[in-house]
Amino acid sequence: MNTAIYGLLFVVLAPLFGGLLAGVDRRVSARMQSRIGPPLLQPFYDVGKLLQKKTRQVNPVAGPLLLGHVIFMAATGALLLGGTDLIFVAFVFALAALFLVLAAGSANSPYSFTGAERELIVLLASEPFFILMMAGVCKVSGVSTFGDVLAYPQWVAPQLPGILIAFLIVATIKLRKSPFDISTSHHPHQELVSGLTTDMSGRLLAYVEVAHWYESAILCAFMVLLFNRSWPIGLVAFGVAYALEVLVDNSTSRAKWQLVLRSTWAATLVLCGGNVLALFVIGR
Amino acid sequence: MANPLTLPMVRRSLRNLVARPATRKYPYEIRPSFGGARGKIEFDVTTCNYCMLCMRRCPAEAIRVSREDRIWSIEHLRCIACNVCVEVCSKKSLSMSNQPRKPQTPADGVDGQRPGHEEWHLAAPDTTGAPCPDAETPAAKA
Amino acid sequence: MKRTVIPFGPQHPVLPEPIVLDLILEDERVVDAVPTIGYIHRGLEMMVERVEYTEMGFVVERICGICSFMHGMGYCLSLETIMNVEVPDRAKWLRLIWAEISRIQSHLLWLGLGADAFGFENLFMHCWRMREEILDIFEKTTGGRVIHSVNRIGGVKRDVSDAELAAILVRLEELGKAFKKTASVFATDPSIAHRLVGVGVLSPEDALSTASVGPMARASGLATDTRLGGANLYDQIDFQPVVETAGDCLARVAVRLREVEQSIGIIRQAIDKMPKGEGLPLENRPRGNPAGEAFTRLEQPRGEVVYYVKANGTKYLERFRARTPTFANIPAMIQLVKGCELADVPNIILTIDPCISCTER
Amino acid sequence: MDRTTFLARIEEYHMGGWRLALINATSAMSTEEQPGGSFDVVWAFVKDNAFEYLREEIVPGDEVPSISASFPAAFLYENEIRELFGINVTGLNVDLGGQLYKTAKKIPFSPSAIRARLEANAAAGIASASPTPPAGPHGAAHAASSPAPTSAPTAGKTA
Repeated sequence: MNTAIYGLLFVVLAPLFGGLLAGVDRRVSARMQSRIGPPLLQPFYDVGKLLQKKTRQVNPVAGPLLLGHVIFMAATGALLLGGTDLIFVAFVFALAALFLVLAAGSANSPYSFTGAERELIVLLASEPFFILMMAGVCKVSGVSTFGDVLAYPQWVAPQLPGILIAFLIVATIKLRKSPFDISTSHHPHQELVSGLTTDMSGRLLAYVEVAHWYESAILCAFMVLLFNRSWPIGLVAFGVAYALEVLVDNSTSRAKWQLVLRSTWAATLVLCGGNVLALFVIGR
Repeated sequence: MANPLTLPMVRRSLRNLVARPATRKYPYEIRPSFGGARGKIEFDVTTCNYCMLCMRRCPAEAIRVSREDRIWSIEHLRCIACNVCVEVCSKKSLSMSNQPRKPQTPADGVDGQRPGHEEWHLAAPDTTGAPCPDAETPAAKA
Repeated sequence: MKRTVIPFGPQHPVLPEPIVLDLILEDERVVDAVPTIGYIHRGLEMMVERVEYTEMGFVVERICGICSFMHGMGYCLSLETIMNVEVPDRAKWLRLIWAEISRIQSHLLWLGLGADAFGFENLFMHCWRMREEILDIFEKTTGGRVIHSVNRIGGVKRDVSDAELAAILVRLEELGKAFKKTASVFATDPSIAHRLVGVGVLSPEDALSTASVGPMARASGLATDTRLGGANLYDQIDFQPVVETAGDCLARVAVRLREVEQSIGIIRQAIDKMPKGEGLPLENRPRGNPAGEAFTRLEQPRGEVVYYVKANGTKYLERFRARTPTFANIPAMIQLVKGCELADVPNIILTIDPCISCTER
Repeated sequence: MDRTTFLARIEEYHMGGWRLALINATSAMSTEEQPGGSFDVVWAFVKDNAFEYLREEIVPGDEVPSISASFPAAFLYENEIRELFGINVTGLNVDLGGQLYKTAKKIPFSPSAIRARLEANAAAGIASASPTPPAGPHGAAHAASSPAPTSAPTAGKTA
């Protein structure tokens, strides 16, 4: 009962959190490039403007698919906070991302299609990590829901150092930051125009944007999960991780997809796999 | 050679974070023009003798002069501010201001005039050359 | 294997100018590239029929916004050759200085665009911020930021005082110091190396057979630099062409990085050697109409440009032709794009420093 | 034009390590000998700082051999003179089929097209070059001043 309210709260508050985070991100990025940057609330203005614009759909399927993308992103967070099994949450998270790939693939444009292919690659690169992360958390705490992990009396994070480091690498993909922003780009000059969002406009692009806000909030919740005993510490840890992402985003060029796939899989396999394996070996 | 662990831009990014940004808050903060900048052609109708030299030499065909109708006009959107008309004008009626034109939208055109179009008439031979009240002149704008 | 055709252009953010390359892909590998240019062919060469030779220079300047000074200068040099005009010394030196400032400006602009193409937004901002300072120098000395209109047949229109020149040199040297730091990012950043090293390698033989010019040829080990001919006072300047041998995208970046510093050095020598004083003659205005023909070659930031002017004794030229460096580098670009990966296409196209407006006069 | 000697001279440049710098055409108005006008075509080469060129007078309809066998990069110039001047270049390595420039008017620089434009300008009272330029040493009669293809290339120029 209580947990359902948390889920509902997430659906309402996560976009505010994600949008504000995007606003801070844009200010900080601008300052790193010695620019002033847009107002803090610019992401909200942008989405507001997008919603007012006329929407052109290349393929009528794209609309429902993108709506599905937003709904499943929101659902991922709601289920997580609502007390569903963590492994199940990781699968819903992947499903939500898959809707975006399908929507982009449905547009009959080469840029969009190649972007969708690349998104599929980064999805392949990042999904094993989330499953391993959930497995690691469940293994350490012995429980399998968000609320139970938070109620677990010991810190989870110290036993998952490999997963913490891998989190930083995979978050670069999920937050669409350079060097791993191969499927879309927050910065428009790239080989795929805007990758998988090339053929989305108006309302549809607003959906993608809002879904991304949910995505940031979910990643934040995952961080809180790792720092289970105190959510303020989890928030601070997420803030530090995000700041690092922004710094790396402004200090590297975009990598090619082979490097993305290789480095994320290597990180997942060595750091996460090693971490989880060690838990089983040392554990009992 | 590139060491995979050094990211030289990290230090720059961090330093920029505390340094003053290089951008200016245009349009609230406008940098004054440099003295010799070529901004916009100014026309003094009182001294013009309609010799048409500026029209003949204008490479962009932006200036139109009609001796019969006593009209001197310029399309600012065609003008390339090359300064040739100013150089050839024997009466010194033309000058180059270092202030660029203000941005205009189609709504800024006055009385059916296109934006960027300026026209001066000498209504009757005896008048000393007040700008035509209909025309969009610098005076009318101000 | 399934083939995808990606229409690269006519509107593509990497290249905000219309050129189409139909890239035929197998997965992410380009197997063929079919070029179509001509979306914005402006027929500037045709304008000689309507614009008198005295004003044609302003049209020529507009071939390209980046090399605008050198285009105007090349046109005036051609007419000066035909009309046998001796340009005053100070005007020649001023032209040389402005030409080298243009080179710095063009390379900074290009380095920024290059950084943007491989997704390094921060570096792009740094390069363009430095370029703004160069544009300020242009606005102060010529009156225009991009289109300068200071060249006239027989000389230049404006003088730059000796004090101003000294101030410009100080500013350029400060800029040079800041630039060194940015240049070291290009040279040492591993993520840049990941995108550029070994990508789009042009062998010296291919550079010759595709008739490449400028930094493109110099990055492949050919020491071609039109300035070495010594015309336009370059015989009085001590400099060596910047040559790299790797022939890949990073070599082409390195050539331009080093040329920025070289240009600052050339400007320093020029300010040192030019005749000083106020009120020196700047313009020898020719009389009458030109008759004859001239080929003029200049080293623009992007490479060698060739102008052909034919005059027939009237106010209107019979033929004006500019063979711009991008036009000469297109065959090399097409050759390099074949066989590379899709992610490399923007880098390869950008490292030739393409100017489509130059190509489509 | 003498095709064999021309290609032999081109091949000499190729073997000598020259770089193709320019292929340029100029339309000449009609004269008494050439009522359809003619083209003055220049093939220019650069080596180190030397600049040399070959020059031919082409009559509309003449067949001009492509030099792309020796200089592969010539295809751009050859497609250009074909599209803008209507010169009949044959044997190109890359034939862009009239798709290089998307000009509104086909063959805008043919002598007849230039003449038509100038006459239209004159009729509309727009100042422009006269359709009949004064004959003189550098006037319309450059046929006489062009060196024969078999002669040594015109002296090199450095600009």
